[in-house]
Amino acid sequence: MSGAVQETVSGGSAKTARVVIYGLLILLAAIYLLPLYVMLTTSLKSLDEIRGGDMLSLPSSPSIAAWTKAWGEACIGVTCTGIKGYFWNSIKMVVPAVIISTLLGALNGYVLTKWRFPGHKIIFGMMLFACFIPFQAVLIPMARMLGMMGIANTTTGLVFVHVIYGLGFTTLFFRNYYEAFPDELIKAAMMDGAGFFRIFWRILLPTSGPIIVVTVIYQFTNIWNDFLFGVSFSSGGSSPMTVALNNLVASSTGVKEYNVDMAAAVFAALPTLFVYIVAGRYFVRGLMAGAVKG
Amino acid sequence: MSFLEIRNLRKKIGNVEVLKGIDIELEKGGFLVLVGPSGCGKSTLLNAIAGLLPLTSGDIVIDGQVVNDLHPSQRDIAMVFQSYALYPNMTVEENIAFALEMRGVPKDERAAAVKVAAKTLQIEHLLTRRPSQLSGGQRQRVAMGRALVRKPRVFLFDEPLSNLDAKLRVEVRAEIKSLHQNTHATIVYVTHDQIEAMTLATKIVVLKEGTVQQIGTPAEIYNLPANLFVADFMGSPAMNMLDGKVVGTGAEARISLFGDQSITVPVPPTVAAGALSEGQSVLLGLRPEAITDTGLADPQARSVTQIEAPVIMTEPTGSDTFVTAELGGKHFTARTRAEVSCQAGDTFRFAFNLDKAVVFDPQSGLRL
Amino acid sequence: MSFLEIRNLRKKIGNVEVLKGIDIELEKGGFLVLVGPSGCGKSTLLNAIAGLLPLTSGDIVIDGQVVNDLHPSQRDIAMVFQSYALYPNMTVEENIAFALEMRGVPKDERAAAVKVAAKTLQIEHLLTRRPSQLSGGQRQRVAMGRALVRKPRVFLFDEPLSNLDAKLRVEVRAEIKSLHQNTHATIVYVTHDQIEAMTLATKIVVLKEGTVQQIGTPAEIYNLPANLFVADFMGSPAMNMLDGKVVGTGAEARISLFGDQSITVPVPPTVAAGALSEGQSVLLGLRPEAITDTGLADPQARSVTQIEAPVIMTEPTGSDTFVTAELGGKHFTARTRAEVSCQAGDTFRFAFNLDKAVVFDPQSGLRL
Amino acid sequence: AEEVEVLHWWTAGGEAAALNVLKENLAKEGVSWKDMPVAGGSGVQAMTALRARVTSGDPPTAVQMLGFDIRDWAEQGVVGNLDELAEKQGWAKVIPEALQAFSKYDDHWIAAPVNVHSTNWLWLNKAAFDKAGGKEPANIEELIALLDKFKEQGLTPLAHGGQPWQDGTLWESVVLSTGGMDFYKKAVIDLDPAALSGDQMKQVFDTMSKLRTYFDPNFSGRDWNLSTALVIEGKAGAQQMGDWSKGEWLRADKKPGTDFVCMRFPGTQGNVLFNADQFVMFDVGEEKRDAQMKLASAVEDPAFQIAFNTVKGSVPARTDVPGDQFDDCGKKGIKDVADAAKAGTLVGSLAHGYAQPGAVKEAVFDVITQHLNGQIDTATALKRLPEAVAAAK
Amino acid sequence: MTTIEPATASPPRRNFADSLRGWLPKLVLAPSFAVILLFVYGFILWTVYLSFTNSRILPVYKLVGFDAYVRLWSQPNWYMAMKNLAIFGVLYIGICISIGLGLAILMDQRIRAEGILRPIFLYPMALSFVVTGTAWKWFLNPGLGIENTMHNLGWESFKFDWLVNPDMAIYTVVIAGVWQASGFVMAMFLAGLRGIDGEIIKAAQIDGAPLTKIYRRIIIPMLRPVFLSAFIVLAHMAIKSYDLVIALTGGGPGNATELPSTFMYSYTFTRSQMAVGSASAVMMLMGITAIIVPYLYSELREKR
Ligand SMILES: Nc1ncnc2c1ncn2[C@@H]1O[C@H](COP(=O)(O)OP(=O)(O)OP(=O)(O)O)[C@@H](O)[C@H]1O
Ligand SMILES: Nc1ncnc2c1ncn2[C@@H]1O[C@H](COP(=O)(O)OP(=O)(O)OP(=O)(O)O)[C@@H](O)[C@H]1O
Ligand SMILES: [Mg+2]
Ligand SMILES: [Mg+2]
Repeated sequence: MSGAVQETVSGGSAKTARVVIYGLLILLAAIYLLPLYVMLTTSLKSLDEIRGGDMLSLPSSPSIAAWTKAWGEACIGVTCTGIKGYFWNSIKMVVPAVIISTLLGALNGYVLTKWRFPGHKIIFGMMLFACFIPFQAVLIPMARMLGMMGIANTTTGLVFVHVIYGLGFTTLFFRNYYEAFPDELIKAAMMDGAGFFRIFWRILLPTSGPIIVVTVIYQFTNIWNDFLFGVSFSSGGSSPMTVALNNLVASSTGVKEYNVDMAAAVFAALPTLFVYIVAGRYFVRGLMAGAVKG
Repeated sequence: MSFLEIRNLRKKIGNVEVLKGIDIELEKGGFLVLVGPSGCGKSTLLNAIAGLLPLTSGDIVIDGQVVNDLHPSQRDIAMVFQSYALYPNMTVEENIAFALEMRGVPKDERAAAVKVAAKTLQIEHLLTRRPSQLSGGQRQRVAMGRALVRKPRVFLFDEPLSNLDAKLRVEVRAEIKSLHQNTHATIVYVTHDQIEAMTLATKIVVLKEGTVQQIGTPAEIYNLPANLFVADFMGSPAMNMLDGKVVGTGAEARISLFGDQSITVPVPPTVAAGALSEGQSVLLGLRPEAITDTGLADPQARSVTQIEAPVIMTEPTGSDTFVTAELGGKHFTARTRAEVSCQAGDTFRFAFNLDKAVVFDPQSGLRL
Repeated sequence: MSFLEIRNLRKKIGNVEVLKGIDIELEKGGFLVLVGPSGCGKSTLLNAIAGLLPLTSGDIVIDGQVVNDLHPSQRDIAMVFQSYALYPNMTVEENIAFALEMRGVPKDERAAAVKVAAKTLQIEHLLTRRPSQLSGGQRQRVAMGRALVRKPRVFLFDEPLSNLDAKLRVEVRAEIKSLHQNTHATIVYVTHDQIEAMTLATKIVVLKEGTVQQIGTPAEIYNLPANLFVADFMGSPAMNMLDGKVVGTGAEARISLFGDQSITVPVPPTVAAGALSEGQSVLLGLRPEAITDTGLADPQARSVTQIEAPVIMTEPTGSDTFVTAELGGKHFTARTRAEVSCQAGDTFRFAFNLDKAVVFDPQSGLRL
Repeated sequence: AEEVEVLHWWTAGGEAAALNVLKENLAKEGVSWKDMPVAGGSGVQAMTALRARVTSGDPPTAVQMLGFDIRDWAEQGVVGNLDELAEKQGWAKVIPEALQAFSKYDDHWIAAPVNVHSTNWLWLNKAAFDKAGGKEPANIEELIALLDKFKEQGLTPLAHGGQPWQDGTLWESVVLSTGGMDFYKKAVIDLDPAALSGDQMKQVFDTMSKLRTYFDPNFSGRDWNLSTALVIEGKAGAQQMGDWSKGEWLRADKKPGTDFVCMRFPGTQGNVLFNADQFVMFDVGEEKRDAQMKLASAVEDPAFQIAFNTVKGSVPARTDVPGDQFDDCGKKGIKDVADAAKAGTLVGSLAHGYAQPGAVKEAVFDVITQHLNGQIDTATALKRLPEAVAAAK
Repeated sequence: MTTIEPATASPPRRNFADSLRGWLPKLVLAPSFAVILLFVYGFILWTVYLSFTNSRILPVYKLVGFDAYVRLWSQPNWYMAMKNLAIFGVLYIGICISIGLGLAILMDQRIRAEGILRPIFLYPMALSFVVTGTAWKWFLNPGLGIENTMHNLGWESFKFDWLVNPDMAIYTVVIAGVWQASGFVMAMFLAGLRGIDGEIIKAAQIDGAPLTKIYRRIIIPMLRPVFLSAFIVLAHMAIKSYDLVIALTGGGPGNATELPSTFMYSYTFTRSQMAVGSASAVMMLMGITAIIVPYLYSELREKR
């Protein structure tokens, strides 16, 4: 990957230009980081310091007391075991939902590009449009369907919901990626005697790395951060992280323990932050490879 | 009896008839080359043979068996693609063995077969690499290995050399040729490079817009093109087409060229007896190598006419020099020896060797 | 005095020295072709001339002015790229006029200049289209128009024909040639197609891994290659290299070939006097067209030796037939007339024309 | 084992701790407690979650709910029946009529009330109050005078959090104070268009505008407890808020009478706008009914009522619970409620869903908040109020 | 792009295995499609149906005609929501695209620290507003945030009270929204920039275009498809924005930051006016359709 604008023979103003560019970028980066900074420093401050002090100041005597409390001791409802249980709830929900929706998206993309049949465009268009439905509008009928299927208030139900409403995106990503995948490879594999699934498993999937990364990042963050489905289709101890966080942070009574709230928020943010930081470079690459039409 | 037979094959894609009734026969061990301009339907025909496209009508027969309804994997055909279509995620060895694996061949047999194919193609040292780590020529060989290992009834090649540079193309071409000679495989080969077609084929099929223009041996196609399209398509630089008029009749008939009564040449031996009538307009087709400097004129040629003409441009290629000259307002190109030195503006004396000249009807475009 | 001068140019990219001290001079109106295998640094050199890459050391001088520190736009150079690099969002007209617009040329002058360029290139009817609506050849012409309209001091071309098919390539090549002849532009042109190099250049530079192998006219490069690399690189099929040994000394020296004492040929006229010593191992380089069937042997050649050899393979191309034969365990390729009919296994009598043979030292690879 | 699942929005702090008492009481009876806390916006999310649960055919055992929401849900025919238990424990006698109107539907008990809150309270910082003369204001004019004095002290005179329900809470107190109980009933309960757009209502809105000038600039969107904190810390003089506000004072170790003053909103003594948290029992089927009954019984257990309400600041839903464990404010609350219940001036609070169904409540809020935030003037508010109410009915 | 059709798609004589082979791709797609059909389109139809009933707290299925729509269009809140959506949508999309493009261009200048900067600009996308909402509320709160900080630093006259000012509150929603999405837009543009043929830029340099002109005249026009993708992504996020508003302002002060999404949620779930909520959902869907369908159409048509 090289920049669009290459190095050339340049005049004297180039140095100043670079200083300006770096200056701008660093300034913007600082602004973008502020909320995270505030969350982190606040979580390390004592309550008194938070009330009395400046939001932007560094903690005078950093303490991780709020962190341990958020993780293991804070009360959510009548149970005071912190958010750790909910953290695992989220993991149990996110992992299967991401895997299933990614896999289905890949299969759909595969069919829609390599095994086209009349009407494939309409089907794809309809699946894509599904990405845009406002989720608030589906809560009630969804609850009904989940009840009818007997998976209401279960992690399975949540996984199911997330898979459905992620399908449009995953299909879109994989379709755009596979669109550029040479048909000849499929033909070759067909002639070699590989069937539908074997072509998929042996040829397409192993070469889908970049788009799998994009899809997984996208799905992971969306599902992890979801609150609406979580609050509607789960209950109590099986709620995902965001619901617990909301219960902790948005509770209307009692002393606001901002440091604990922030520590809990940081915990809730950690997995997605981790995913973005680790896989960020592949994200742009993956976008190049398919998600964005360039 | 022919081994591969294509009978009145038609293929519509959408509303467009891409193949308009193709009839081809190829004997066992034959090397059929399909040529034609881009978009004429070569790949479509090949895909139809492979079973990758359903036919609209017609039959494909291999070894007496109608294979129309067989799945590609059951036709016992191997194909080498222009892009080679190597599986990027597999090593060379896995690539070659894949088809066998799909057929359930046991592991050790597969390994042995791969070894044999790799040896034939001299790619034994590459077996553990991935396609991305190979050069163009090496990829080409792996693609061939993948086809070879299956010992199919028919090999299909879709422009397998077009991604290689000139030098490598010559080498790999020779390899394919010797492969064919050694294995006596039946091959259908698509290209739009005439040299490739000429050197490899036992039989050439020239396609244009989904119809067969001519089927014949390379020499037939090159020396006796059935029509203007074939004449123009095969050979580079293209065949010179000289405006001519028939003067005289019967054995005394000659053809006057360049609209100039004083330049006349005998009727070439390729023209069917009685095909010409006096006063008829014709196109006299003459390949550049049949127009030379006088020093190179074939001493064994039966009819050589020498004509002087002003030179427009010279293109020395090292081995030869192509000289473009003008007569009667029309350009023609001659291939002279490299040593010949003439320059734009000079008047040069050309030797026209008419042994191989062909004559076309300008209206119908057919050879007379 | 030379118009474009490159003096001891070096360029490091990362840790790799891509250009290792290049010295080239080109006179005004000259047509310099850079050839060399892929990755040898041709594009890098061209980019350096254009100012698209900063130099590591050395100078680039145009018309007496050192331009090292000038921005590309101030060097008064135009460049045509392999991909044509047309601006996809602009019409053909806007594409051609863009450089003038950047220079602040008034609108009506721009329009006039575009018209002239478009007329020269016969693309007047395309002016309102966008690049995506053009064929390959048309795009190529627009790219040339974009360069032409600026009337730059130097034109740079980076493999401008490699995206075209064979037929179109021949046509556009001729256009570039006549353009050069008409405008007397100074051109630097990159290709790895030898035919292109031979037909277009007034001067060829052969590069290999960032060093100049030989600079000379097309004829010099083709006929008197400086070393084995150049000999092998230029010409297709490649030059035959025959193992030889010098027998005798002085005026009586001959070269015995194929390790066979009985086959000896005279020392070719290309060899410098006294360059050979008795018993020395040499490589005798002979182009395929210098080995022919006896019927074609150049009657004006001074030294022709006839040798019989068994045929390994024949490749009829229509215009000629390439015959590969074997002697002393080594293969050589001859170019015979298309009519000659011989087959693998036959023994055939070849005429070796030694006028143009060259002799190399197998150790150093240099021509003697 | 038996299990109850309780949907509530007491997710943190003392309330959750108080619920723990309930949980433990139930545990003693062998009923385990499955918690379903949903915080945020006074149960907004909770109602969404409940809807999903009910629609999916798997309602929780009990749901914390307010006023007309209870009726709405009862109308859907998804709630259970507590008649047997209520009969046995004699709820009808100990629970105020006004509350029963919501705890019963179609003459059947469907909900177990936990407490009675009242909203027309004013909370004063004692130090600032003393400095300002220490005389409890008897009407709006005196309140304004007091606020002016606070202002002179450099305090934020009135600590208010700009959320629709808080705006509504303030508004209903002003309505009650301005026009008395008759006007409140006419305007808020009967939704008489004339009352909603008449002169008295104009006075109410003018008062609101006036009070707005005593807010600090940061009031928008602030949670009520943060406003309370301002009064506790002495940064503000007064807060109009329901009695749950007391919980904040107590948690800050402040004593009624010494550190703070609790009084009815000026001009509303004798009237109580109530708001009762109730556990609505949903129809969960026979197997779970027994546990459900145990839960309802535990809720009405006087010991729990005392334990919970002393923490929460509210008064017990049962009138027969002794008040001696309560502090002065609590005792005053218990007495006020009892008196009002007798006098018929125990009326539902609009802001908390005991006067009108949600749709009307929100429609009124719309007008109040927009007016309070200066988006519309008083004339527009008067015009829009009956319109909005009519549209929402 | 050519299409591969399985050879078995049309021939008349087929055995079971062959016909299975022909159906397999459709079978694989079928579950996904069926699920989408039911859970998206079925639900859309259901919502449309509900909008013609007088459902309040829970769905009822008795049709009453256009009543809900009449009520919807007589709500001042709804007009406010529409007006806010217009302001928010235009600014949010416009600023996100400007900043995203600007960042991408800056990042494309062979920046050494790209690996560090990229995640910094991207991370807001990774966080939900449930997580960052509190921090943002603080920032924008005059008493706690920027204004307070500036006052502490000695800039007493600094005033930033948009969050509590009904006329300006919607702009704070824009600020937070831009913060969240602009990094993602940057990534899209960066991917687009990286996909541009380097030779075109070289050609422009030789043609004498200064860097600014290269961007303005050549590169940015070439990014047109990215603009379109970014627009679609942002437009749908703008229409669906919910967390953002709830976390930041809860729709207030007053109803100053009401958006159709919050409107719909509150009418459906808190105000027990499910029919009106459904009607507003239908309106939103129509809005989305108006944007997406032409895009889908052109997107899917151009391939051929
Ligand atoms: N899927 C398709 N839909 C519509 N037309 C098609 C399709 N595939 C091929 N065609 C058309 O069929 C014709 C023949 O295509 P084909 O690929 O066989 O040409 P070709 O001879 O192989 O050309 P080339 O030398 O460029 O590879 C072309 O005109 C092409 O436009
Ligand atoms: N940006 C770069 N970073 C590292 N190496 C580079 C870079 N650009 C070019 N090179 C190396 O420099 C050498 C010369 O490259 P160049 O593009 O000049 O070759 P070329 O002769 O034009 O080849 P081709 O015929 O394939 O175009 C190659 O070995 C290449 O790998
Ligand atoms: Mg093809
Ligand atoms: Mg190059």
